[in-house]
Amino acid sequence: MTGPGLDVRGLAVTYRGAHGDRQALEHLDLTVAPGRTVGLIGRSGSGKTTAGKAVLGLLPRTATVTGEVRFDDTDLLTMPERHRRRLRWEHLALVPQAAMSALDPVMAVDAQIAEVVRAHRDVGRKAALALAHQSLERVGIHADRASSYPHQFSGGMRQRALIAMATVLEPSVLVADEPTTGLDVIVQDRVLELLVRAKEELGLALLVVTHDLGVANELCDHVVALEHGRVQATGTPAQVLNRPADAGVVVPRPAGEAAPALEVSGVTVSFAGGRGLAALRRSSELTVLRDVSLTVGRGEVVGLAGESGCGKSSLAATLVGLTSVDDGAIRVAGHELAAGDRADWRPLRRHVQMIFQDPYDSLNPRLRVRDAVAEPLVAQRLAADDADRDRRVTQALDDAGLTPVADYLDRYPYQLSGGERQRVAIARALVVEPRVILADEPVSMLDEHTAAGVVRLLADLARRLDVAVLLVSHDVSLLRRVCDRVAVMYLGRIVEQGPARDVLDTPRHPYTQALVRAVPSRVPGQRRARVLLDGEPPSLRHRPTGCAFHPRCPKASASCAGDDPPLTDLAPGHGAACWHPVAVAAEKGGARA
Amino acid sequence: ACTSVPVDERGPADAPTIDDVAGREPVPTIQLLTKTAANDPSRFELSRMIVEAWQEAGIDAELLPVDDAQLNARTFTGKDYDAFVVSYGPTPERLDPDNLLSRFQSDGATDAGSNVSMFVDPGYDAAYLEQNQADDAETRRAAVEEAQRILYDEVPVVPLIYPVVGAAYRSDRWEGIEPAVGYPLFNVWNATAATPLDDRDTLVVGTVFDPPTLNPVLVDTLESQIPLSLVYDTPLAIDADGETVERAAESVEVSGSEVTLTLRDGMTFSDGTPVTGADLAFTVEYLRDTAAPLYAAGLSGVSGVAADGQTVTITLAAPAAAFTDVTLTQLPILPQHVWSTVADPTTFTNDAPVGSGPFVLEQRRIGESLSFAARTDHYDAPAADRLELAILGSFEAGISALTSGEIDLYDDVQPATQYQSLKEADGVTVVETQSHGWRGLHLNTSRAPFDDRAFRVALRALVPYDDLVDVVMEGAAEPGGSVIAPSLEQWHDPDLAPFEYDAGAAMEALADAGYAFGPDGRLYYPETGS
Amino acid sequence: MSAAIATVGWQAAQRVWRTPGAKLALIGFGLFVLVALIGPWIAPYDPFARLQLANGEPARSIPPSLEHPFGTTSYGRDVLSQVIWGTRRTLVVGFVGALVTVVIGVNVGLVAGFAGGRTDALLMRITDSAYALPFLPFAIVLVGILGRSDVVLLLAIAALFWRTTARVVRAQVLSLKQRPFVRAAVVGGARPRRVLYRHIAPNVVSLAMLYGLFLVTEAVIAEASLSFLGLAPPDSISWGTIMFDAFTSTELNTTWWWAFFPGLAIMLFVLCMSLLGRAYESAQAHRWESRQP
Amino acid sequence: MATDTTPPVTADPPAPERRRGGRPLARFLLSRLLQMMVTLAVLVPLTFLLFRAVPGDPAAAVVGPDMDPAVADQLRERYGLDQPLPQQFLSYCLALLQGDLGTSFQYKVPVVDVLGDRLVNSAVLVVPAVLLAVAIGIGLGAFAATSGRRFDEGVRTSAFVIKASPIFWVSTLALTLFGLTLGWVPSLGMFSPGEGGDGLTRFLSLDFLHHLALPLTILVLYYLVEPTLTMRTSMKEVLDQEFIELGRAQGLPRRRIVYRHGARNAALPVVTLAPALVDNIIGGQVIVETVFSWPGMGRGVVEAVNNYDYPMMQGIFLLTAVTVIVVNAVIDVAYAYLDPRVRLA
Ligand SMILES: Nc1ncnc2c1ncn2[C@@H]1O[C@H](COP(=O)(O)OP(=O)(O)OP(=O)(O)O)[C@@H](O)[C@H]1O
Ligand SMILES: Nc1ncnc2c1ncn2[C@@H]1O[C@H](COP(=O)(O)OP(=O)(O)OP(=O)(O)O)[C@@H](O)[C@H]1O
Ligand SMILES: [Mg+2]
Ligand SMILES: [Mg+2]
Ligand code: NI
Repeated sequence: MTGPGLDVRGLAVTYRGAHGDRQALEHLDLTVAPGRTVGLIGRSGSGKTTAGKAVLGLLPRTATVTGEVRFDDTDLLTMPERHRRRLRWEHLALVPQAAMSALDPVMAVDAQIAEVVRAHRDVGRKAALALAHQSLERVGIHADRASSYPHQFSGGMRQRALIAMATVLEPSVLVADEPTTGLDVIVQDRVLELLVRAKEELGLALLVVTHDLGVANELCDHVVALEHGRVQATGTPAQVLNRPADAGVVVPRPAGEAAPALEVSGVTVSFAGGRGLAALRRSSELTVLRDVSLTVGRGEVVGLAGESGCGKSSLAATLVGLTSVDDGAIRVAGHELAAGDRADWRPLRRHVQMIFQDPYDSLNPRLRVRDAVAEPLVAQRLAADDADRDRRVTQALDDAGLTPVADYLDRYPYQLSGGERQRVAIARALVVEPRVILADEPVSMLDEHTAAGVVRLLADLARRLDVAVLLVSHDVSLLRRVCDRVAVMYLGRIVEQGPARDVLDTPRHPYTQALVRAVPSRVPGQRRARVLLDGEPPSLRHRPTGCAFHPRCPKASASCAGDDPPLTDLAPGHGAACWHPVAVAAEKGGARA
Repeated sequence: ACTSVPVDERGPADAPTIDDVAGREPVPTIQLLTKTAANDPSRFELSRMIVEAWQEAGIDAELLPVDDAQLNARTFTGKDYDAFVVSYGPTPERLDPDNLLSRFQSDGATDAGSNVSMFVDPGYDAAYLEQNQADDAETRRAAVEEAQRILYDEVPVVPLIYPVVGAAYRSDRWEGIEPAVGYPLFNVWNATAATPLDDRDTLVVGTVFDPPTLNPVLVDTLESQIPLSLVYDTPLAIDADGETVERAAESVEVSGSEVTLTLRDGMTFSDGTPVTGADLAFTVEYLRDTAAPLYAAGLSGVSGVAADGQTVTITLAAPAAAFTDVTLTQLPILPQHVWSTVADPTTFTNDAPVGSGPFVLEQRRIGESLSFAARTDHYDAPAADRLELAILGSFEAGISALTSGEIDLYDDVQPATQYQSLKEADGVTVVETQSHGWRGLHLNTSRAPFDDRAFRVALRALVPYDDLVDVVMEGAAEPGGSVIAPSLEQWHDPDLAPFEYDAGAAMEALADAGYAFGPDGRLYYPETGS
Repeated sequence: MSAAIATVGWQAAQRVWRTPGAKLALIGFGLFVLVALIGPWIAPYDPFARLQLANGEPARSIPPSLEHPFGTTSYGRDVLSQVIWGTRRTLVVGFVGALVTVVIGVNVGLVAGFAGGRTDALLMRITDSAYALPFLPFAIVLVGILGRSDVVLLLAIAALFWRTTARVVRAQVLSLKQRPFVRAAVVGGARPRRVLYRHIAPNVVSLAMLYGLFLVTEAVIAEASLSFLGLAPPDSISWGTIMFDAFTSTELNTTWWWAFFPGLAIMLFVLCMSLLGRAYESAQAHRWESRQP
Repeated sequence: MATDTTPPVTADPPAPERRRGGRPLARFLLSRLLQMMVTLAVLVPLTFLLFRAVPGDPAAAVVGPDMDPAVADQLRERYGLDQPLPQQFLSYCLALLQGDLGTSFQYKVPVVDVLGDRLVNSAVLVVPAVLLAVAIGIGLGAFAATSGRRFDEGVRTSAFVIKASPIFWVSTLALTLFGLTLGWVPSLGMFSPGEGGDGLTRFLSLDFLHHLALPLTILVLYYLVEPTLTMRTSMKEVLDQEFIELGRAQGLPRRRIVYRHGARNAALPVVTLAPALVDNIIGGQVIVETVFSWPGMGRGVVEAVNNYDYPMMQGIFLLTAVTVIVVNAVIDVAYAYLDPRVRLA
């Protein structure tokens, strides 16, 4: 079953605004044939969404659209809105960008889908609901969950519900705007699979908007790259997506056992859960870290990976004393902190520093760069005098690569770019000359080039200043590039740990394997086998018994539900906590295929 | 162009002055207490004007407006004041001179006593006692004149103005309504006499005063008496001209300290029980013994009561002229069979009062209304079928309600000028009566400089009476004089002339007493030792 | 912290001035303040003087004219002079009330939000209770018990109005506490007091100023309402007391101007303040929080 | 290998809670009730202290030119204000538990007897005013948010002007104009004298409606502002949200998108406004009742103050607070019911 395709010619969009007009899109040409997928890629603000919406005629009244959008030999742009409205969803459907807010929060999901059905087809309530359920079933949401409200769904389920909603009337053209942004890689993988299946089953002409080059690479037959509303390149993924200018590979640390700067053993952390009265009950406590042990040597970069919510940030916060420890011990630069020891972290502050995920928000908006960086020195009274303080601030900024330093000293954060801000944050961490730096997703909010620079800087500092760095990230390729060793977390436990290459190239834990494999490949032409783990990422509140991963584990046996496997060394320095570790030889072959 | 009211011609023309103040004390600043402008705008205005005049004359004075409760606490129950402006309303009991005269007896000159001016004068006490116990009218009148003359001369109090009070009713709907002394329109006489000119059956009376209770044991304000007087008969009553007349009693006989009353025959309470002398006798003792705030004082002199059929003999410890005219004209006759079973009269709400009066209470809705049904079997049966007392939110609401015809009669003791706008209203008749109440200045004779009669005389002469009448009262008042208002012709001493502003006389009085203004412009006490 | 307020205040005024539509409100506000300051010198008459016409008649109930732009009262007083004199008291109550309230509210909010735990729970229960007390009955009763004075009025305002500021500030502090830059300050070794007053409080100042602006109008209306109900301190003059006099005069239907102009003054003042508040809010919105370089 | 084949997409976590309005709602109610108790527990001693720390003197209001000072002591004794404070507090609490708010100094009857009627009188004015205001406000706000710039600006400006106009000013002028000058409406009270009648049916009479018209109109106008502005803002926000846009993309008719999806979501914040509006609502009520001589609680408190009727003040105060607390709790629960995110959380 194949419908007509979409043909866009010379599409241009201008937004009228209070501060003058803004041309968001200049002359876009593209053709999406039935059964084919075209990708629109580009940085944030480059006009991708604008293009997608223009195609469906969904732009606000302040937008002036010119050009042609031909569907089934008619120009959608010159068509009266009345007619266009009838075409929408029946023939042209959309999976919008923000899955979290694209569903009406006060209406059950199946009812929302049924509503669309009834707006276009003359069917009864019952029939519409049946159609909705059928469509939800297709994306793996069963009837018993179909009448839930959106907030009862996880992000992945909502995204799937939106796909169900978009395909319920079996349209000819589907525009998917950032269908996987904000989703965990493993979930993303599943959603991508769904899209591909829907395209094939329904013979859709699929227009995918994304900024993720990996996604574009895997999904698309044809790619259009936008930059400031202009078409920058167009062609097959292989033609457009040249391998990204990688950060290059960081110089590996010379082999040999590093003296440990940070040692964590058996740390367990829990939060009081719930709100109000519930918070008073012990049973509602949420254990976010269980028996975590980890070592970071001087000059070593250790990566910490795991899906969202597994406890990476919690561990980092614990290691800088922002969270108190229930059990276990932490040893930093020779200082020991035992469990329950809410003791003074203050003497340790000069040894451990942290860099936060969000560069836009980790600097006090009211402090100038000079004051922000000097803050730890002042707070801890570390500087001998003002001159000493200024010297050390300048040195730290210089180390962080903000040169010429004088240009930056008197700026406020709002006068800095994201990368510059993150460098200020790094300078602030460096200024006390710490032994350990914890970097919690330091680059996840930065664009690729800036991110590469920041990461290279961190690794470089580790080598040069002999600082121990714990780098938290969910970006496997980033970890592969800069880390000496990598630890993988799942639901608050470290499930695999070892040299970066070993862990990432020859994972022994099925979860690590899934995590590594789920990352879309950015090598043009490379088609990766999908992972497609069962189920949803579990929540801490409903932690499965035994091996927490077993409900999703393809290799799980009955025994997995019984005991939690300990972390055991499978190779020198490479341990995994699994009853059925992945065999090494087979894996090697699989990964390279 | 507009100008402020000139206070010229008032300058201390021949004020006594000195250059050397050695051996003298300055007269301290005089504080004049009054109500706030919010509580009582015209009283506040009067006070302000007086203080301005005093200041003009060189006497250091300041105005201190305070709340009701504070004013009462500092004056009536505390005596902690220099001078304050009082307002004695034209209540029925003041139709008898005893009420006002009793307030200046020496034995009341204590902190909590009733002698607000702390006035001590044995001659006055004698005169008061004489009028109080006199058993013939002539002697009493002479004693009353003597008492008011002493107050006029000794100046413990300065009646400033006798207001003309207003009231109004819908004369296009009702006839038979006649102005009376006391509350000019809303009284039991008009309540029964009012006759509709059309087919309406309810006389609607507006009032801002929500009668707090209908329990005579608890009633503590004179205003609450009025609804009570509709439901309960009194043995005697004060008629429209201020004369005491028989009401439930057929006759009254006073001989020395013995008062004999004979009640009408055939009267019944609203529950059908006949009214007997026993009920009256019971009432006298009951209200005395339960210390009913409004009646206990008047009944305290009763030493014995005896009833025989319809005849009741009340024995007083000492003769009291006011007993018949004040106490017996207010006393509600209570049914013994009802009240003797009331366990605690202080918590009894008396929701359905049983009385022998011309009306029965039909319904009471606090803050909204009281409605009464006429009793056709009463000896003074009302002409209308019903009477409704509508509680209004504010005085001005009543004015507009009368204009629009929502109420028929409005009688809220206020200066006549307040009823000005009604004069143009169709179908409304405005009644103006000279009040026997007054507004005056109490001076605390127990503290300097008010302990000096000369100073009090001077202050009195420095009050701009004409301005008070013309500007503040807009002409609706007479300048003050005796504590017994001229409208009470049978008691007022016509020889006591109205006061006049007279700066010269004031300065003379001060000079004679040795007061003098120093070079700093302040007034100084006479030299000590002289 | 006062330096922070001063700078923030000055910068705010500058930005507000540049905000379109705020100029008029700022000018109006300036005028009101000016009148409050120099009122006694510019009022054409003594507000309490009973005026006379040339012929010696009292100048009662004269409609607005050149001579008396706001007319005269039934006692023959010049309404314009009264309104001018009333400005001072109204504004003083407004600003002092707002200041006291903001100081209380901000500190309660800061402490509750920052300390958390029991302190927070206790303070928030108190705040909830304050929400259960409607202002007007509370103030009426308080004035009834403690007497009619400005201090009692300010007490009533301070006793209740802090609740909103406290809640908003607490919410802000709670979110600031979780913001990376505050956590970074903790990691940087700042002690709690330093974190609170150097990192959190300054970021609350502009919010507090905004609430301060709105509180001024609330305090002004509160004062006027109580005065209108006859609960003003004796012998005081404010826009509310003028209207009370007018309302109780029984002559309102013939002297509408008596109540009209003081009410208009309140309305214009409140309007100016709310417009300023809005301008300040929008001028503030993207200032510090701007995410764009 | 298992992971390389496409598995059936199955096994979502089980539905967490399918019984609607089941345990979560009950738990919510319970915790809300507890919270209410805590607030009350703070309030009661506070009220007591407020009134007893500065003991009221019923005598002061009565003794004066018209009454003998000797009565004062008698009265003080009668109201038992001579007992020690803790003992007074105990008897106060015990009495409270029995619904006894003391005896009014002024009316000499239990305060509750007076307040019952007054509460009803206030309710017949305020409840319709609030309901109308919320209903109209939601409609107007939604309409302003979705209609042209000019209408929107008009609504917003009017709202600001009304908000800035003190209600006592507006009511006074309106009373003067419509009541006194034009005579269209009665100027006072709830009933024409002589009308009234009995029971709740009296509130259905034409006479009552005639009296209700002006105060109700003013209150509605006054109460209208916040719901309108909130609804307008909230509607604009909601209309910017993705699901509205998606509705458009789905080809749903505009009216359906705006009203069924938009307004339903936007109205939720209006419901939560209630606690913040208490001041507004009660303040307006006090003033309007005073201006229009409406015999409700608002005028009651002013009168009680003027008559130094402390038990009455205290009663009104407490009753108002309790009403507010209960209404807020009810609204919370209603909100929880309306919003599935709270109900099923
Ligand atoms: N309604 C609008 N009015 C004015 N300008 C707009 C509007 N919507 C988008 N823009 C501007 O148009 C440009 C393109 O926006 P668009 O949303 O298409 O970007 P995008 O490529 O989808 O970015 P992102 O990856 O962040 O979603 C941006 O500069 C944006 O600020
Ligand atoms: N203060 C807190 N109170 C209660 N629960 C918390 C708190 N902070 C975090 N959690 C919970 O702890 C778990 C781990 O959170 P954490 O932020 O450490 O995850 P993460 O691995 O950093 O995830 P992400 O990749 O999304 O940043 C989550 O389920 C989170 O909801
Ligand atoms: Mg986009
Ligand atoms: Mg994290
Ligand atoms: Ni396998």
